[in-house]
Amino acid sequence: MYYDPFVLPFMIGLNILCIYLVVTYVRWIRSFSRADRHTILKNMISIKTLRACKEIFLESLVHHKIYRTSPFLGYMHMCFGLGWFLLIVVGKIESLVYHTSLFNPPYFAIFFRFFHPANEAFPHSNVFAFLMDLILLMILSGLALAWFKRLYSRLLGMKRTTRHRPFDRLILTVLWLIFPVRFLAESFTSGSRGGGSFLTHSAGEFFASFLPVESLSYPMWWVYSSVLGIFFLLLPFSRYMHIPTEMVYIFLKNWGVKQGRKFTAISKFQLYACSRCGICIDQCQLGSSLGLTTTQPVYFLKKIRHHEDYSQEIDNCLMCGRCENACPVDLHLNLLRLSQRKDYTHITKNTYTYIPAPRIPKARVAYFAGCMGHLTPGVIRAMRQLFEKAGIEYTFIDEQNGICCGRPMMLSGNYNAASIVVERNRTAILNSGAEILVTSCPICYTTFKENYHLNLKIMHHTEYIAQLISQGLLHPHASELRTVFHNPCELGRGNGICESPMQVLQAVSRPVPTKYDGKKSLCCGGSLANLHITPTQRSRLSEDALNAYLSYHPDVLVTACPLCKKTFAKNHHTVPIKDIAEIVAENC
Amino acid sequence: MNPMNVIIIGAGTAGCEAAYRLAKAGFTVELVEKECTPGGNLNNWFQLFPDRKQASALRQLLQQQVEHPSIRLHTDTVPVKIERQDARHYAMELDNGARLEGNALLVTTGFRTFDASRKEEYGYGIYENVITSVELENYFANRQILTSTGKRPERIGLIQCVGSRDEKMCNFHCSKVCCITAVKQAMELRELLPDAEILCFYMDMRMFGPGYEEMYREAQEKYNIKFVRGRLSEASENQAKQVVVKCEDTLVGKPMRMTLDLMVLMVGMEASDGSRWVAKELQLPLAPNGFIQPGDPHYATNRTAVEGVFVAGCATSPMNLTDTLTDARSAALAIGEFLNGNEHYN
Amino acid sequence: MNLEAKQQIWKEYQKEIADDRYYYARSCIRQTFFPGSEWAYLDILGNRLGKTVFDDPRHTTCTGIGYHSDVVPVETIMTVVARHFALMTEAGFENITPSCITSFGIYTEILHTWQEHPEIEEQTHEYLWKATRREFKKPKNLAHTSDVIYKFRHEIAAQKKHALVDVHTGRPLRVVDHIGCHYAKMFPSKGIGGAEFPAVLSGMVTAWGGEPVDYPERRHCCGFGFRNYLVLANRGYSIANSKKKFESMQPYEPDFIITNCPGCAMFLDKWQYTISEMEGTTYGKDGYGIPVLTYEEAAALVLGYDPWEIGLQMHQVSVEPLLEKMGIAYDPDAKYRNARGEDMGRPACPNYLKV
Amino acid sequence: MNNIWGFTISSARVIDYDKNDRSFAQYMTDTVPSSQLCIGCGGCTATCTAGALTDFNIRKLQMLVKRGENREAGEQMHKCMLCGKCLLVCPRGVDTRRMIFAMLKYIDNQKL
Repeated sequence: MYYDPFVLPFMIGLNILCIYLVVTYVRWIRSFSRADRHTILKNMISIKTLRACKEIFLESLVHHKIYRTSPFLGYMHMCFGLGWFLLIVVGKIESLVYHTSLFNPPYFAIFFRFFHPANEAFPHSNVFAFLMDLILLMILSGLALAWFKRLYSRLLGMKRTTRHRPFDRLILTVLWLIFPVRFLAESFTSGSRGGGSFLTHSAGEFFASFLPVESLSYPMWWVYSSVLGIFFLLLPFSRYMHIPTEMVYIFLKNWGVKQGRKFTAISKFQLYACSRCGICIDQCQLGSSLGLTTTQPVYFLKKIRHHEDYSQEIDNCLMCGRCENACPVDLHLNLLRLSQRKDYTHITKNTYTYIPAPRIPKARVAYFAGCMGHLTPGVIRAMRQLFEKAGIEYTFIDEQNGICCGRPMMLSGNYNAASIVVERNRTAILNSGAEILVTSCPICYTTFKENYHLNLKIMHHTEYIAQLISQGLLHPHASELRTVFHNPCELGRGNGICESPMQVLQAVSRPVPTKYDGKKSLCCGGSLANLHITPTQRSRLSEDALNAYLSYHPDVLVTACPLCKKTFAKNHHTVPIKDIAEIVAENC
Repeated sequence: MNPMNVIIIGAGTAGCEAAYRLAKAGFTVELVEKECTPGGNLNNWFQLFPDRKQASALRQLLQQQVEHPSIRLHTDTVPVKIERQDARHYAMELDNGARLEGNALLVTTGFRTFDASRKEEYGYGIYENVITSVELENYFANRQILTSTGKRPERIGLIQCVGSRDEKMCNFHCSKVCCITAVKQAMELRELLPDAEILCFYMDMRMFGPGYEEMYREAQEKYNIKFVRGRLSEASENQAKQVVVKCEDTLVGKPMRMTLDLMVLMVGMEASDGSRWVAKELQLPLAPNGFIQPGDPHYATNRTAVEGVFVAGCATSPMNLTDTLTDARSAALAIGEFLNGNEHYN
Repeated sequence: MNLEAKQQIWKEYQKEIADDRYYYARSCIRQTFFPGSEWAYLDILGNRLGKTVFDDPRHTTCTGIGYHSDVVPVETIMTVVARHFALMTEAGFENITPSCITSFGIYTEILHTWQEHPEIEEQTHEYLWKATRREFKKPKNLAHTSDVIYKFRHEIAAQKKHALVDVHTGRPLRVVDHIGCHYAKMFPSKGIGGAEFPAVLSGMVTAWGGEPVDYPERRHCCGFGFRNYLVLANRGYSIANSKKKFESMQPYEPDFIITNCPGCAMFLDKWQYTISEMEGTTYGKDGYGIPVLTYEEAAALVLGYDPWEIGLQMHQVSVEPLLEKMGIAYDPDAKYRNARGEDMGRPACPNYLKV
Repeated sequence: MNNIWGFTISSARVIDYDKNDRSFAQYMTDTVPSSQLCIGCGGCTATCTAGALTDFNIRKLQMLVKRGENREAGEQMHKCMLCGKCLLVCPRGVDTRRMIFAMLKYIDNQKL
């Protein structure tokens, strides 16, 4: 029997961790709603499980999403994730090949170099030794990068890194110790008994030349086991809880459990799945423009997890989705934030009964300008012209006494009240008998799609204009205007509409590519979701965003949202700010 | 000894008046104007408040004055470079190639009116029957007020504080003269359109000058101008091309909707492009509202932070004509003292 | 408070009051609710000050209550008032002194109307002639009876038995004065001290050793307001006015309220009971109310009249605490006995207001 | 107490600034300092979606709160749809929407 007392710290840590994790996850999953549990059972044995496995490989191990932020950063995370994983898997295979029994104890593979007498060869033992050394080298290189990142984060593509708690720094130290200690233990063993490959073997000989490796190797295995044990014991209370949680979350996500508007068990999974990598920090314009450094998702989630006061952070978010878009763990950061916003409106049977049921003329196409659209009459006029040019008969739903779509309320947590407004608007839209609903406002667009359950085609006007052009109903002529497109948060990131605006702009102008194209667009600062910052702060944020776009020297800055347009128009600039519909109408 | 020479940028009201006073005091003046004729914003005005005098009379007077033999008028040109050798020596290059030299510099670059199309919800440039107060003066000059559809307007609304006192336009200042301009224009409208309904939409009526409050009373009492205390929030256009406006009648406490045949936006004042250019060229500090900051708000209103560079009129802040003329004369006095070396205060 | 500045303002409003020979016009409300008050006035003027007052049994209401309630047309009230003038003329008097503030206001208003519109006066002559075959002359002098007392306040003070002073401590009594609205609010120059700082009552209080209290709602109406009281639907508004006054004066701990208007005296007195029944609130010390005196009653007490003789038992709010402060001896048993010494029975006791 | 009178004492209509509870106003000043900038121009109310259809008047309500007349605010606030148009038209830069949230929050806490 391969056994030595030094494996005890490792085994104790591992067993306690496993028990803790199983108990915790089972408890959370049990608190899922009946519907969610049903969904899980339905999807468990399906292709979705395979998809989840693939995602775990790509995200939890390879960390391929982080490569988007920076290849170095991606490599660093991959070294840890994939490296450690391979170390375990290859080590396990190695031990199996050697031992030929499937049921060797778990510590056997981990401490293989200790138990395996170096002179005893087995099939491919050299290959395994080489592989194990290579993997260890990979992890150590990642470790070096991580060290480097602590010192010079900017070089790894991060302007700011996460501020951690002292406890997290402790466990970070423990984590960082694991691999150097393993390296030393294996090297010392190799130095005294032989074995290992290019890395540990060479290092062993090197150490043997001036150290009493014979007497050092056994204590070093103790240290290695202890460090691992401590790490396992501390893990549930540290940010490294994300390692197991993320994997479970990926399964749950793939099996169809969704983050709703309430803070539920799936929210808890997300809370613990956040690795605090800090990639969201640089994305947040509240940080870059206003110097607010406590409201980014990494800190917000941290505060929730550690029961600190986060009342201000609940409100202080633009919900632009830039963080969510960049999050390597794919957490629903906006919804998590929303789940903390309380519903303050009191609903009675009289709530909003004052909203009249409007009589809407019937037509195949219905147009909804949105509240903000009425403050930008230029957009409405342009849409009217385009409808006319394309010969489309349409009905203007909110021409008179239009009401809010309800999304601003939802964004503030007031779902109950919003549902009444939604119902009223929905009736109006259905009464129009339309087959296509065109809206100028990306905010309305999102609600129509997500909350209205309308059985008709919902289009933002950029999509619609693109369709009219491709159908040959509009014939815009290309102009020489250099345009930069500001894709509104709700349109590009929120609904993935990135192609249509570009097609339209290419047809009427010469769009200038920017690093803010598509889903990487900035927030204009007008967001209704932020309930905290002052008008002055908003102005500053939008001024920064505007200047970022204007640095490409366009003739016109084009957007597709009345609110963005109004927000950008606050300051006097020589470059006009226009809606995409206006640009098309001018060039038709 | 050659007489001392003063360069004045901008031959508007302040520039012309200061030039004439300086010339009379024995200085020679180089007066630079970007337009073909002197007069500045006064050229756009038909009648003056509070006495309803023809603006042309004052304009002619100013134009006659600048024909003084000691004044050299350079029209249709703008400076491209200003060099300050020391406090008493300036050289200026004009875009027509001329080079002027002077011993003091007076900045009378005036103001520009707010670009009403920035206030998109009011629909200027989008709706046909939305005009600015400047355009209305033109209508008065032609003695004819018609809507875009060629009708005599039956209801006209004058909207105060367009581009002034508006955080949303980043203009926090009050343009001072728009209130009284609206009263004056409402009265002129009444004379041309005896049967029309004329309404002023205001946040505050600021009748600061002599005779202004009396004029306000007269507009209410004799001219039957209606005053609505409420700020316009948005406008839209109906099929008849009329403007449908929304405001709250705050004194009633209810939102109000109203159809106007013609809507006049009382555009406010902003620092002119010329002021901004000169300030940049000479590193003159600007006040938060974008106008040139005078040396001291009380006793050095015509000085700037740069010795030898003076400022007068609406380049420093919104002013009415009376104050502009007074300020110009005060500047002439200050420059005279500066050049003669007998300043009473620093 | 700068009293001197106040007196400067009063100075402008000094009216002429006849010296003697008054034609007395009784008040509907006063003679009903405070009959002893009018008796005291006549007695003080006739017996203490030696003046001639003619109390004419033939004169009637001025119809002011009806007039202010929009049920009596102005022509009617003018004719009724003209009849009073005619009676005065017939009796050989020229100075009219109504006891009622509303009558005083109406006389003033009518005389003023006639002055501005002689044709209306002419017409009234005609109406009166047609109705009663009487002719009238306008009074030479019109003064309210409180004006008369004010005029002789020092003479009364000279004869005083009791000063407006707490005999136990020597502290001047704090007195809240309440002037009827129609005394000077309509025609400020017809009241002593004008509408803003009428001095008619505070003058008496000062002269008799008391200390007038100036409190924020001093000039506020008692709330009677004719239609406001007479129409039940408006009565809540009527009482709210008195309540507002009580709340405002209470912190000054007044010893009593003095009024010159019969209506006010009645409402300030009776509403204290109503408010206590409705809300349980009382405004005087130890659950008592604040006594309300007419100026005649105050003058009579100063001159040493017996409290029950001048009808103080007719008040809702007990005056006994005041009497005790002023050191006026009274017979508690006599309170509910009539002039013939017979027991009148006792009123039911209020729930909250102590009596 | 039985009302045998047929009437009750009318409550005072006056804004009794001394007696009114001004803690709501103070809360609003503290949480949304820009609310102090209001000059009552009515732009918010004019553009208000809810105000067009009901007597909801945000200008008046916030003014009532500032004077300590909190009851009406409690009754009316829930008519707001939170659409944020008022924020876009305010010439003084009052953070109207945040002000409304602050009011809703306070009302919720105080059960007004």
